Amino acid sequence: AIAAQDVLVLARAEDPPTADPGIEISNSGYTLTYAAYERLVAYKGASTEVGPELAESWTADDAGLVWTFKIAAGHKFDDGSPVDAAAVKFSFDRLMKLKAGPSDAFPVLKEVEVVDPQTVKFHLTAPFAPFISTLAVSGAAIINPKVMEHEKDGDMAKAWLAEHTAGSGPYRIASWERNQSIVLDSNEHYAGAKPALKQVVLRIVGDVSARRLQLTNGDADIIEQIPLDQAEALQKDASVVVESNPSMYVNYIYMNNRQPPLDDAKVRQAISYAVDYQGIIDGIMLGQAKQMRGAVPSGMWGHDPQGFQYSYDIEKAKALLAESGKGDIHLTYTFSQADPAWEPVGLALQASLAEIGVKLDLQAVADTTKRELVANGKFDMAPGAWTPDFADPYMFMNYWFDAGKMGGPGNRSFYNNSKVTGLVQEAASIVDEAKRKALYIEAQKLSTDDAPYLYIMEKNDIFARRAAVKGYVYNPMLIQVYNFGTMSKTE
Amino acid sequence: MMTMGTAEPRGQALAINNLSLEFPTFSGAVKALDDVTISVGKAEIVGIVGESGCGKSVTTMAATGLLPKGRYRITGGTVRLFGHSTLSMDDNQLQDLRGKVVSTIFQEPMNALNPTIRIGKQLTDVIMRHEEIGLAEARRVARDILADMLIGEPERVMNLYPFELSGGMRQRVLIAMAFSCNPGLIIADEPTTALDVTVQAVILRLIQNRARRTGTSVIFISHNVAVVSQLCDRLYVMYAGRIVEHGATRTVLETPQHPYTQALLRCLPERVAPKQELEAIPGAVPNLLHPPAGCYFQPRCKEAVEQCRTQSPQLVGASGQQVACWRRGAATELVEQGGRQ
Amino acid sequence: MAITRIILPRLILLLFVVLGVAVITFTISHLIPGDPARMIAGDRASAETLENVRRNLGLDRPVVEQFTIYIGNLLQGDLGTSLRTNRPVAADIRTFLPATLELGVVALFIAICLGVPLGVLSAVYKDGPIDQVARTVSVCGISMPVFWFGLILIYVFYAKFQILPGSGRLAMGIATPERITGFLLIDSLLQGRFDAFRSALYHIILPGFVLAFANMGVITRQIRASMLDVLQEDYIRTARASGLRKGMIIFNYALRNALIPSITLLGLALGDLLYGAVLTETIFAWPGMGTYVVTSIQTLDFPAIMGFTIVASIGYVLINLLVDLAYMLADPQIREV
Amino acid sequence: MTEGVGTIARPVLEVSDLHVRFPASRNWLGRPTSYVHAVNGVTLEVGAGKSLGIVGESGCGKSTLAQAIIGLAPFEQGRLAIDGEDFQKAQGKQKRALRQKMQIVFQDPQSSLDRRLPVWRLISEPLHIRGGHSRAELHEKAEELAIAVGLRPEHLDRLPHEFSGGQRQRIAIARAISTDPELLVLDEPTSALDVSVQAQIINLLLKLQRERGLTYLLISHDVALVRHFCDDVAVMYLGQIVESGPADEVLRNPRHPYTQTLLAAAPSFESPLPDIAQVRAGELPNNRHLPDGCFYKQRCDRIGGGCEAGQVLRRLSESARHVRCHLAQT
Amino acid sequence: MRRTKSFSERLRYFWYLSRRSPLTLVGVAIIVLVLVMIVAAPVIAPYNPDKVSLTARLLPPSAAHWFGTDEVGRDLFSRVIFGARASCGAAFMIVLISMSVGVLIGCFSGVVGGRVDTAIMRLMDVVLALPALVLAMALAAALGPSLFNSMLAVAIVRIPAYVRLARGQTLSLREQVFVKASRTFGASPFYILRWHILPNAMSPIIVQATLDLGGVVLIAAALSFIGLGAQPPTAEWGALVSSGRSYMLDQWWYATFPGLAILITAMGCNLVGDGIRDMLDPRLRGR
Ligand SMILES: Nc1ncnc2c1ncn2[C@@H]1O[C@H](COP(=O)(O)OP(=O)(O)OP(=O)(O)O)[C@@H](O)[C@H]1O
Ligand SMILES: Nc1ncnc2c1ncn2[C@@H]1O[C@H](COP(=O)(O)OP(=O)(O)OP(=O)(O)O)[C@@H](O)[C@H]1O
Ligand SMILES: [Mg+2]
Ligand SMILES: [Mg+2]
Repeated sequence: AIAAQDVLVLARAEDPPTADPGIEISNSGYTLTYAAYERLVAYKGASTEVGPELAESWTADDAGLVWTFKIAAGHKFDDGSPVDAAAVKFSFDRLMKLKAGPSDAFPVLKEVEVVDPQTVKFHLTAPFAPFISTLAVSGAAIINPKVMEHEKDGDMAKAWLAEHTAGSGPYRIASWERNQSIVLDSNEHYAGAKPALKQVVLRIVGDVSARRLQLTNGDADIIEQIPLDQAEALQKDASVVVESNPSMYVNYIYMNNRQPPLDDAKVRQAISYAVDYQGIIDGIMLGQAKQMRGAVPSGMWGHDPQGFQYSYDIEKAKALLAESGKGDIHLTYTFSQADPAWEPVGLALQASLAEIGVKLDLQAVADTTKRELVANGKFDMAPGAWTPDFADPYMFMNYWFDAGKMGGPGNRSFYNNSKVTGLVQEAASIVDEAKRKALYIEAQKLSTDDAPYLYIMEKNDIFARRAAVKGYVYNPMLIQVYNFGTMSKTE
Repeated sequence: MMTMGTAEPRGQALAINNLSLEFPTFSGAVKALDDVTISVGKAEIVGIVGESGCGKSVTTMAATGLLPKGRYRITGGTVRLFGHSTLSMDDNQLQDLRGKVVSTIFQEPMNALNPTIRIGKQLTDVIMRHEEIGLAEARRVARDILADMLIGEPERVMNLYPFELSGGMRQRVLIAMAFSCNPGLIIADEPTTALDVTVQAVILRLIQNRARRTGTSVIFISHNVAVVSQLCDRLYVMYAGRIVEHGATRTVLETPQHPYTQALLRCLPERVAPKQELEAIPGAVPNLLHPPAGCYFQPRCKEAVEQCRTQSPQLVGASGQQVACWRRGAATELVEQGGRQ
Repeated sequence: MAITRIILPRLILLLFVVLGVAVITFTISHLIPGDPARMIAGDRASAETLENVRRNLGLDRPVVEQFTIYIGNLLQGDLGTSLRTNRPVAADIRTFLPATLELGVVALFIAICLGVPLGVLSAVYKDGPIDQVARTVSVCGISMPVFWFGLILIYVFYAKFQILPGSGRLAMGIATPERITGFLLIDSLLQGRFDAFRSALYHIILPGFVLAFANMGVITRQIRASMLDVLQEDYIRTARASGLRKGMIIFNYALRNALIPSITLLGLALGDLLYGAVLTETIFAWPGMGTYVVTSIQTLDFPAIMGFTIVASIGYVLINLLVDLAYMLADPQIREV
Repeated sequence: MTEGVGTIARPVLEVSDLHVRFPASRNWLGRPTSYVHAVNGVTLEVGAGKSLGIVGESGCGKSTLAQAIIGLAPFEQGRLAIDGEDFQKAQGKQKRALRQKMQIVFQDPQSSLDRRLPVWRLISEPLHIRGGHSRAELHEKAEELAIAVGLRPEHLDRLPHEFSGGQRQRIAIARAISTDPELLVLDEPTSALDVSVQAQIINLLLKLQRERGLTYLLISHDVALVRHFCDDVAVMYLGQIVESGPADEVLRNPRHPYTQTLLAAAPSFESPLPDIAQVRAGELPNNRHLPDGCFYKQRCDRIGGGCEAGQVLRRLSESARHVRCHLAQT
Repeated sequence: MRRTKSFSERLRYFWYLSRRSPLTLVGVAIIVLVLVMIVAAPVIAPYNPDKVSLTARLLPPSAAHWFGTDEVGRDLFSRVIFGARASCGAAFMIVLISMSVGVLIGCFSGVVGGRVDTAIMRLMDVVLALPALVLAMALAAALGPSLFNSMLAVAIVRIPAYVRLARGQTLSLREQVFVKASRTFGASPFYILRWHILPNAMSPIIVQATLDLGGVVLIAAALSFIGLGAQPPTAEWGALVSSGRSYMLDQWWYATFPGLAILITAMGCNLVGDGIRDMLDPRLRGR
């Protein structure tokens, strides 16, 4: 049965954990929060720059400590009540009070002040360059203060919002059958153009093959999480379009800089030269990726297109290893199944390191265990995946290289270069983008030379849709997030 | 009284002629029966005695087709049960005969009744299977026959489960069940072995009375010669799958001809002074997988001669008493011996 | 008297079990290297955020205190909050249990309907061709890796020939009937939603059969064995000797008694069913407890795992209680004494 | 002494007022709520080199009595002495020594032998348990015993299932005499055997008694066997001895109504089947609730005044006989 | 009547019984095959099971790769052969552990009796009430997913079955006349355990263990399938089916062959178990 023209069916493997913007930290949940809520600002089309959404304009004081937003009139929550400054304050207060994952995007937020119903002021404790882009994240969604009617045991309506929405976005959750489907209905009070799609259904289809069959049968319009091989097979179907877009989802490998022999930059460089990057991209990723060049991915400003890139060069690797004087190196690659590429990459790495006489053992553990081991620095090498929460090189540079963020927060190779730390911290505290860019590029140069991580690849974001689905705009910051409101189906 | 063959000599209930049977096993064929001939007249009570494993049960079970399917082989002989040739009947035909023409009472009363079904139901199931009557009528028949078996409060007993009855009661229920459709022949396979002597005496009496009254024939199997002597008109003595002696009970017990019969009677403590050595039969019953040549009793027989070791003797003698022994063949004069000292 | 003698120890056992299971799962959950707080707050959460989440979860308190609180809540029917779905575990279980039960009941039904006759035939025609076939089928069932069998069936019936649906409980575009019992097959009929009924029926065929197949094997084997035992009992010989018809002997006299020892097995089979259900659900994307617990385990959602374990154990004990009662009813010797 | 079964010879076994009961039902805490009263005050003596037979119907407590004597069934009340030594008071090693002065032969030779052990090991098990013998010694001893019971040395390495019932019973007897006991308790040692084999076993037991001066306590259903085998007999009913005395006297001229019924019912060549009235004695009363007064009164046809009172086993004036019936005592 | 049957006679007897049940023979053949696979894996397997070849991805079955290749070009036939080691080895260890521990506890409990027995049995009731797979999963999750951890978990969960069986055997043997006889000779509980109970209790336990082996092969594979057992790149059947799952539509061979291996191996154990049980059953035994 092919779904009606104004209903879009999206099939994915698992339920989003929750729909609460104050809690949710996964892209899977962003599918819902972006569809149901609006934020003060939003990414502009396909770009990583932000523009007005609820806020029609904003100003910052010179110190970058007070930001004033003017809220556009006419935005209404799905119950018809207007979006005003109080709602903004409520949403941020709630976010900071819950102090779950999403609040980490606002490390310097001191207070939100309601000036008048259409004006709101944000007070920061310190200047924070990426502040304006952080307002486009899922956690910055503006929630209808009336949700507090659903509060239970002081949970800030957490339980209720986990499965319901109370936003001003184009859609609202109509029903949620766990592990089966989530139905989004269009929000009649939505201020923007009336969406062509009346209903969006998120179906949970655990099995890849089943998802694929549903797409080819027309039972589903969009399917996610398709293995590369399946994507290749799907491409042959004329009624199906495989969307493959360069993303900022990077695969890299932490090398434990605190642990001999990896504490020796020469060894790390040698290893960096010993990786068959192109082999991995072609053989494992079937070409749906490209080699990283420095820490900041190519879609993000702050990327250095001229930056240094290690290449597959066994001779150089051997030479560097010899230079380091370390022999008989025996390392462990600790990985989990969270990313399907990690295992084959490990196997490839094992093969190529063997060529320079480095023995690599593969150790598979549960993902949670892997994270814990990494956070505590109990590993030699471990694969990682990273996506930015907000569109700022801060997401890479400050997390990856700041010596103060070692372990879980981001500097997972325990890289400690005071010069680099100084550069990135400085870049985070000033507002001028050009200046910041220069600082970040400088920091990248230094760090790339130290090779704290193995920069493997930027992966493409892949999903498949029926050719009839029109109007999808890809934004690298919004993986698994769809502009349902402006999409349509023609058949 | 019931459907009967026409060619049957008058007065014959069961005629087993020259029946031979073996059980194929891994180690070879167990020749359980060899040339067994038994006949039971109408209203006659016939006993079969012999030691354990000599084929008493197999004989009667073969005659009624109750042996486990596919585990045995008939190698010769015929069986006629009121004119029916049971050996050639299939299971369904046999089912029509069983209970109606011939009933069997088994050795162990403990497990012979279904533990999860009330006594009354088990009885009426059998009655209604063979008689065209309704449940109420069947229950009445059952009640009467239980009463006939001296079971007090038959109504109550019919509502009980077997485990609520003592062994003696159960055996009486089984006898009632066997008699319930007035069969022409009852096969009682050691019905009292597991019971007390007092209970045994009652049960023997009940069987005897009922059989005499209804003219039912009875085959009574036992290894207790004393019991058989009290109950039976005629007697077959079996040894290792063969009939070794047969005749009127009195005659056989008072003037046993076969050395085995004699020895059997002599080893009973009853007939010997206290603390005297009993005349035991040396050795043991032969293994029917590899039976000895000649007479099967020959290895244990004090009188055995060369002929006994090579040729097996046939049952010979007048109809009053027949014996299968070379030393007692028709030609040989009857040697003294036997009887009571 | 006899009833209380059976029920009382079971209820005491139930307490033991719940406590034991709670202790075991609780201990495990505190031994694991993964940090639940990190799970909620995300990989890159700051130390401060982690601390806050930990405090909210009560993880900052001494272990013994945490356990007492847990048990206290447990007694009030509160199983805690899932780290993954952020919903009360009890609510999650209420959501997913009916789907599993429905699948289990259907599977058990199929298994019994096929397994019992097969076992009976196999025993009655022992060593014959029917027996060989029945035994082969039954051994196949017992030896079948459920997860693989499911995959193969999905491949054949869904992917290749598209005869039957391969995942979920209802087809696209069919609204879920309002929840009354949670059993779609029943709810849809109650509401006269025949479209939903048809769809639910189609959807349950494959997973139901896969789950039934293994249990059918077990049931066939058990029935065959106990039928063989019963068929050589003296009372069967008595029944044969009194001329009862074959059908009556097999079904009224033998099967009845053969079922008694099988009742116990049925209890165990239900336990196995649960294990099978976990696998079957993951294959068929069946939105039940199995899928829930597997995902919970993969994400180390310990409140959910504990909740599931406790509920499953209680279920197990209750099933066994029922089995014992059934046993008692079936066996007059126990019933009447 | 007014009660008890006495023989003139030095008593090897003395039992007085022995009671054995088994829990019949328990509450859910595991405490017994009712009992099966299997043995209800048995007093007897067996003189050295003598045989005492115990007859009685099924379930009257014969085996329980035997097991209590041999130590398999615990008894709460009563006294048990072997060779004058009180069994209850003995401890540890002494108790073990006392225990080895008596041995038991069970009814079913099949189940009383571990089917996984070879014959020599079975025969020498009591010695093996006692310890202190090498394997070779045990084997040697077993051979000796095997020959004594009529087995051949080549049988020693076989397993029990390779033997006939009679041979197995011989193995069991060899085992029982391996520790040179004084008393053998024989619990229906031949009832699972054919008469021809029974004769062999009875002969063997009589021979052993002559050769070794063994004392026997024989339990049997078979009145004829007891008459043949025993010097004295005790008739048991519902856990009590109702009549006792020299075997030929008691069995020729029974005084207790129960003994009379028992004898009338016993099958024999001499007499025809008894009438139903003669033997229709009903069944053993439930031993969960012992009857008041005379235990036999429901089944007795001679019931008269005085039967409501409990009966005591009293010596008849003219002989060594005892009867538990006030009507028969006069 | 010779004391022990000669070997050839035993063989003949076995053959006699097997003829009656050809299925048992099939089972024996399977077990032998699997054993050969385990022992001679390096000889049989045409390739190194872990050899990655990114150019030979997902090839269909052919003369060169009988079962095809996987997503990184490893030879599936070789991986299935080597998988026998992990899969069956694990199953064997599980059964061995749970059987020995269970039998020890069960016999001890049965012999000692009284409160200790009650306490042990209640504990076993609790363990038995734990959903087996879930406990296995929980333990595996807690101690980290590895074949060893899941093995441990499964072994623990299966202990009560053996405890019950062994205890039941002990209790019924304790009532056997030959054990009572032994007691009258003054045998200590330990003596009785050593000489009478253990030897006589073993055959049903061995049967149970053989049947169990089949079940445990399935469970070990299932755990690996869910991702809690053997971890890639270890070649293990359940894990192979699991990785093959996503390729089911286009590369059917990937999941099919390892699954078949599981099915056949489990069948072998079950058939042999049934066979042994039939042979030990005196009812069915030919004389
Ligand atoms: N199914 C069988 N397979 C092999 N041999 C059998 C089978 N049934 C009986 N036999 C053998 O047939 C012989 C006769 O057995 P049967 O049961 O007739 O003896 P019986 O005289 O009734 O003995 P009992 O007094 O012990 O009942 C025995 O040697 C027995 O071993
Ligand atoms: N272990 C036991 N537990 C409970 N009741 C028992 C036990 N042993 C025996 N009894 C009961 O004690 C009574 C006497 O049994 P016992 O075996 O001593 O009788 P018996 O005279 O030897 O009978 P039989 O002649 O049948 O062997 C019976 O009612 C029996 O049910
Ligand atoms: Mg017989
Ligand atoms: Mg007894």
